[in-house]
Amino acid sequence: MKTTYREATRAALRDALQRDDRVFLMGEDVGRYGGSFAVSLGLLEEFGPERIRDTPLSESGFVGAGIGAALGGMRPIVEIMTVNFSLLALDQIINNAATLLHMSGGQFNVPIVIRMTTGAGRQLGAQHSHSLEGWYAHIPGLRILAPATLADARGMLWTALQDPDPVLIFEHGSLYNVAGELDDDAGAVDIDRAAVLRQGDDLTLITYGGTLPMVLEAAEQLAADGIEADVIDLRTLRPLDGAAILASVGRTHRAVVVDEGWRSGSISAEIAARISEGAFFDLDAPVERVCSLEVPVPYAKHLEQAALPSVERVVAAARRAAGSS
Amino acid sequence: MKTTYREATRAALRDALQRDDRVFLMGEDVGRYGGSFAVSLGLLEEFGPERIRDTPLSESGFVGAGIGAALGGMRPIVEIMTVNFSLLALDQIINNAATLLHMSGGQFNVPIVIRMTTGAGRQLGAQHSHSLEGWYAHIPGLRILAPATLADARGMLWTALQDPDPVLIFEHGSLYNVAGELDDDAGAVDIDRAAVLRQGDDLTLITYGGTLPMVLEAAEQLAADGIEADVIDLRTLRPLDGAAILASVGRTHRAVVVDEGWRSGSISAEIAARISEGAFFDLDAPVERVCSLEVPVPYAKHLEQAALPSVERVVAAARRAAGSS
Amino acid sequence: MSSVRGQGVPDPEHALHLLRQMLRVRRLEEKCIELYSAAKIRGFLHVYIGEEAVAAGVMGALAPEDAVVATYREHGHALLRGVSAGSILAEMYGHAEGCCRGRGGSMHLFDAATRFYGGNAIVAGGLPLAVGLALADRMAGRQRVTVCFFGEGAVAEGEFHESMNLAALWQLPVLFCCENNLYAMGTALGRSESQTDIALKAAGYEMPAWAVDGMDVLAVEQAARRAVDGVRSGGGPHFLELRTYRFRAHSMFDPELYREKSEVAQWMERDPIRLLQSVLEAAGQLPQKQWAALQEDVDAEISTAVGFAEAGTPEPVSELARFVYSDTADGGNPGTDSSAGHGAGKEGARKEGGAG
Amino acid sequence: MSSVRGQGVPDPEHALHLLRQMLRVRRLEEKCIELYSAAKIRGFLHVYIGEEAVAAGVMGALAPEDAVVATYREHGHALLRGVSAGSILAEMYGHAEGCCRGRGGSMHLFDAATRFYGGNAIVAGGLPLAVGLALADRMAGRQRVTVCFFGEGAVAEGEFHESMNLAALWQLPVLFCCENNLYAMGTALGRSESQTDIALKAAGYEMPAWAVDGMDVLAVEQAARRAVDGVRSGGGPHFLELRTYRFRAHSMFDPELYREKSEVAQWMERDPIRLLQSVLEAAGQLPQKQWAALQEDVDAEISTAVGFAEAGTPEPVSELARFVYSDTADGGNPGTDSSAGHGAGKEGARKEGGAG
Ligand SMILES: Cc1ncc(C[n+]2csc(CCOP(=O)(O)OP(=O)(O)O)c2C)c(N)n1
Ligand SMILES: Cc1ncc(C[n+]2csc(CCOP(=O)(O)OP(=O)(O)O)c2C)c(N)n1
Ligand SMILES: [Mg+2]
Ligand SMILES: [Mg+2]
Repeated sequence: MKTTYREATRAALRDALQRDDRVFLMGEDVGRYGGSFAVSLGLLEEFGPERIRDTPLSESGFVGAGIGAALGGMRPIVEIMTVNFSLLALDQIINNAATLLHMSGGQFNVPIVIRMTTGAGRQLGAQHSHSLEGWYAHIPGLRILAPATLADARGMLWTALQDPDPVLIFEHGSLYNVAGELDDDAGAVDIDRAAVLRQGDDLTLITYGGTLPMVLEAAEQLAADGIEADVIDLRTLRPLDGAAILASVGRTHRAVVVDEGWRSGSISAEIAARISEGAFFDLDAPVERVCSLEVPVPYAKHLEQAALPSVERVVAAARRAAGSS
Repeated sequence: MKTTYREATRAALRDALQRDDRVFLMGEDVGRYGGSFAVSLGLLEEFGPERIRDTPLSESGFVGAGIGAALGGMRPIVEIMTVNFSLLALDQIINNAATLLHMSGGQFNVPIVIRMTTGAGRQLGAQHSHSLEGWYAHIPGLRILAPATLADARGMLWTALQDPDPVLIFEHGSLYNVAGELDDDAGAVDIDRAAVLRQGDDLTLITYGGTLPMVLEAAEQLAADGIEADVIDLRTLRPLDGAAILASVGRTHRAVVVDEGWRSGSISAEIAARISEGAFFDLDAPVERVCSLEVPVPYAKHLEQAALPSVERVVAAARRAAGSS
Repeated sequence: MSSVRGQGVPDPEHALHLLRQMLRVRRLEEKCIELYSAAKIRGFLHVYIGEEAVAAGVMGALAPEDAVVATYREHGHALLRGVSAGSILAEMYGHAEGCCRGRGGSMHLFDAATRFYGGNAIVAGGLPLAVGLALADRMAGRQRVTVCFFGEGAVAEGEFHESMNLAALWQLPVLFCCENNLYAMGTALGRSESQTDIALKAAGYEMPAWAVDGMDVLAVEQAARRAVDGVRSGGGPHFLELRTYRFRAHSMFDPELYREKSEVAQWMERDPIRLLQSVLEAAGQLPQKQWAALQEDVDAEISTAVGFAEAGTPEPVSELARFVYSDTADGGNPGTDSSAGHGAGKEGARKEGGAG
Repeated sequence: MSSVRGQGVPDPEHALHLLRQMLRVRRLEEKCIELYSAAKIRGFLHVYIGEEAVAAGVMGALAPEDAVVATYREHGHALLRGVSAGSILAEMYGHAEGCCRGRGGSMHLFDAATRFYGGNAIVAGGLPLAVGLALADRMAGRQRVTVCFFGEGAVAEGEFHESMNLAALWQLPVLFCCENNLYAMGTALGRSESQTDIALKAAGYEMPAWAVDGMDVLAVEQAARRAVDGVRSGGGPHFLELRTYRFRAHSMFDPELYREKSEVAQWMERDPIRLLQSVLEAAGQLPQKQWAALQEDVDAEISTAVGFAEAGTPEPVSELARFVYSDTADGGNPGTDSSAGHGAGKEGARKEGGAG
């Protein structure tokens, strides 16, 4: 069936709401407005205002309420419009959601799912365009997902809802309009393993989320020049599927990490460090990192694009890593 | 003169308040209570309640007010009691303080200094013991300082106040009682460069803040076994003094990073990645990382200590790196 | 209205029960201080001495199926909610027998069996949780009440405001109990709020709110009953401001520079325990022998608890990484690396959220 | 009290000025929509059509040394504060000639010369900044006023509450202007606040607060004058709730599913521009020729501005990393690596905070 990332996300929401009456969706403008990115359009009519719950502008309050509702036996899906706004809820996410199970000696787990839009590329400026999913991945107690494909947009939510612990799902804003084919019976997918979306022995390209399409295109261009790359879609940023990364790099001996986060302290640093730790004597070249420039994302298109990873930058890094630049 | 880290910090505050009447200190219980860690004890009596300003419990509000006061020409020093509470103010710190200068095209810089206590080791449990300074170092627009020595406790504040941009100073709670000698005329210090506190050619130990004393002790033990280490105190976590790190590792060919943050996505990952990038062919062993276990810091002493870096873990990692384990 | 200042004691037996509850808290707290001085307990320790009437009065109004959310000053709340003194003290000893297996400590007591959701060391951090617990009950059609305790210092936090508004807007079954002891650490209420009448402030959210003498356990209990009834019968959130005072320092590190000794002494005249005790005595309802027996009972309970804690064992370090994520079907912990195998997503690994 | 509904027009020349101000905003916004449709402007675009009387009335009450903090719906505030239409449009074109050199865009307009501190795309994110600007003035003994605009949606955010309390507690010279247009995106006020009387809510913080007809520019201006006088003369913070309505969609992506067309139509009857215009006409104070001339003037201004923006140049990509940190004495940017050399800490690199 032909669908879009937005529709696949909506289908996942509808499916979860139908299958489990403990599930509800809560956030700013998820109901009457239809979702700030139109993801939940139509769900209010189908499930009513209790389960498609519009909230006031109170990120800390309603995220905390979601945590409380999870403690109370519900399975809340809380939507935060944009990753930047999640900073207002960080106390609840880190000091409560990520921490309660351990502090309580295993008594209180928090089965909440928090979805939010992440990333740049739509000229929204510095207060709407950060890519903080890799940064969130630093926090123990959280699971961090970044669906990049239609199948994952459709399938990760249900699996996340089965997780007894807090799961954050980051949807890159540039993906919502991506169209493509999805199996008619597409359903839940695992959230434990990275996926190898393309295979090659010359080099490993590692990415996730919004930069996946760009990396696949770069892999095409490299192939045209005779450089065949493994492309790994991490899918889950915490816990990282280190085994998949090392299995590939052990074979290719060269790796490039592509990540829309700012370079310093990004998840690309963690991946590079793990590769060095786990495959030190296998590596033929330093791990290359293609990240965003370390600037608040600017509005002007040419500036914004210059700040973000691009096919050209990925190809150039891959050539350097492959020793053919 | 004999002093403590706490007294040195207080002396720095007093000095700044005396030298520049745009400087004021604001935060919860900095005045009548004397500071939750007694750092500002006595300053209220000396400078009065306008300049030693007790605030309500409103982290986002008073940090934002500090940013506004900085925009208005003041030089606020804002104290947040404990790093965990700073999560409540993260919107103001990231979406405003770190961002305004760039968004405004260079028109509005934010000369604020935000101080807070960080780190574990005092059995305060998961909501008072995080080490998030390395995590903050991911954010462009901020400068991140971690004074580890009496000289830096005394000297970094004034330099930070001269910085036209936001500076965050992280004081590790276990350091306040550290006593030692400080020059009578100790004053401002640079905040641009890491310091090499001990020299050796066999290996580079890299750390900052609360783990510095432990690393110095480990270096002693290693020296007794004939392993001589460079000890680098990073001092500033953003921008990182990459040159100092690479200069040392280029000579020693082996490195251990010690960091109280959680391992995945910690600043130790960034440092390991940079070393691999900058000294790939110089490295004789993978960069070792000694970090905190990825658990919310537990209360019980034996559990807490087991979660944190220790002299033993540093020594063991150093031996592995040096190939003599 | 029943009140310790009223004429006579409406129900002497019940009054005696409340007296015992308050005394249990008092003795537990005194023991905590002693144990802290002996370095058996570490970290931050906040005791509830002087405020016992609040927890005693409110807890008495709750049903077993209700939920409680408290703060870092919560030993008394935990105890009166039904958590044993032994498991509370063992927790502060950092022992495996503690209610959180040593991971929480004084500020983070939890107990699923009594629906005691903490213990929260972030001021105002518990309020949104309480709103959510109440939301879950509302959505599930349960007639349960969630009661949330917090200090008057929390009222300045944005999370207080967001929680009040959500609870009132959605008419959720939550009872907010503000323990107004006039100070947040060293900050007097008047230095933290432009409007110091907290019940009035709460009423501004369109919820029933009133202030109660928090030193008068009968008054507290009556007010709590009324409020809990209102909440349980669908009246939406209610708010109690409980005017009380902390007799001791904020924590073990507080030199108390911010208040006069005379002020403390004045409030101690209204010690909630002595207040009720003297009324009972005046009414001839508390013979010296009975009072002595009560004290003995409570002392015995506390010293048994200390024995229990002393005899406890450290949680094995091998268990340290457990409970970062829920135990999975195969007993493994997902850890942070895929190699450790995360079992979540498997139907078998599924667990109910919380104890709800 | 002057009002467009009152008898006659107290000062026709001034009324004409206000009419012009509102029209300037209207035409600028209409142009923005047109340019957005032509893809000259991108990102999120929020126009102020219908709400012009608010900015026009309040800005008229300010002195040049005062400060303004606004939201992402701030083109009108910037324009009426004195930022040229050309530099506003050039900003939205992403050009170097824009007031933020293309880095800010529609939601992030800033201007040091007029003390216009943004443009803030975090709802309620500007309130603490305004409190701080006012605090700086108070500490420096300056008689300046900081005015802070925000929507009624912001009232639910914790930052609103913390800011109100700080301003009132410390009696700071700030004027809060709540633009109550009844909706926050698609969320009607009644679905976001348990207490929908916002002025009443503000009064709860113990500051003078009143509601004003935000479609009546004369009423707005008069109220703003009174409030600004109160603030400037040391009366502490003041609060205005300006009751208005947004005629257009929230942003360019809004299908407006949440309100009836008839509701919009009804409010459009009270279009602030036509309201003043018709009163002036009825009083014989606005001959058709004058109205035509005024419109021509404004059209000319806007089309000159478009020309300016069109003729602008992209900020060079080589400048992209500039302004992450302040330029240092040697013109270098500190970047993130020590190799780039951070000049801060050198006395010579010191810069005044903001434009203050
Ligand atoms: C968000 C946050 N900020 C600051 C602190 C430090 N702190 C702990 S208790 C306290 C005072 C709280 O006072 P109040 O709410 O009145 O409760 P009380 O201690 O009087 O019971 C403060 C400031 C904290 N724990 N959390
Ligand atoms: C903290 C935060 N949450 C959510 C948003 C998304 N958002 C942008 S505008 C808006 C509605 C704000 O409504 P209101 O404050 O009434 O202002 P208006 O748009 O009506 O002028 C929302 C929800 C945001 N920008 N910031
Ligand atoms: Mg208090
Ligand atoms: Mg609005």
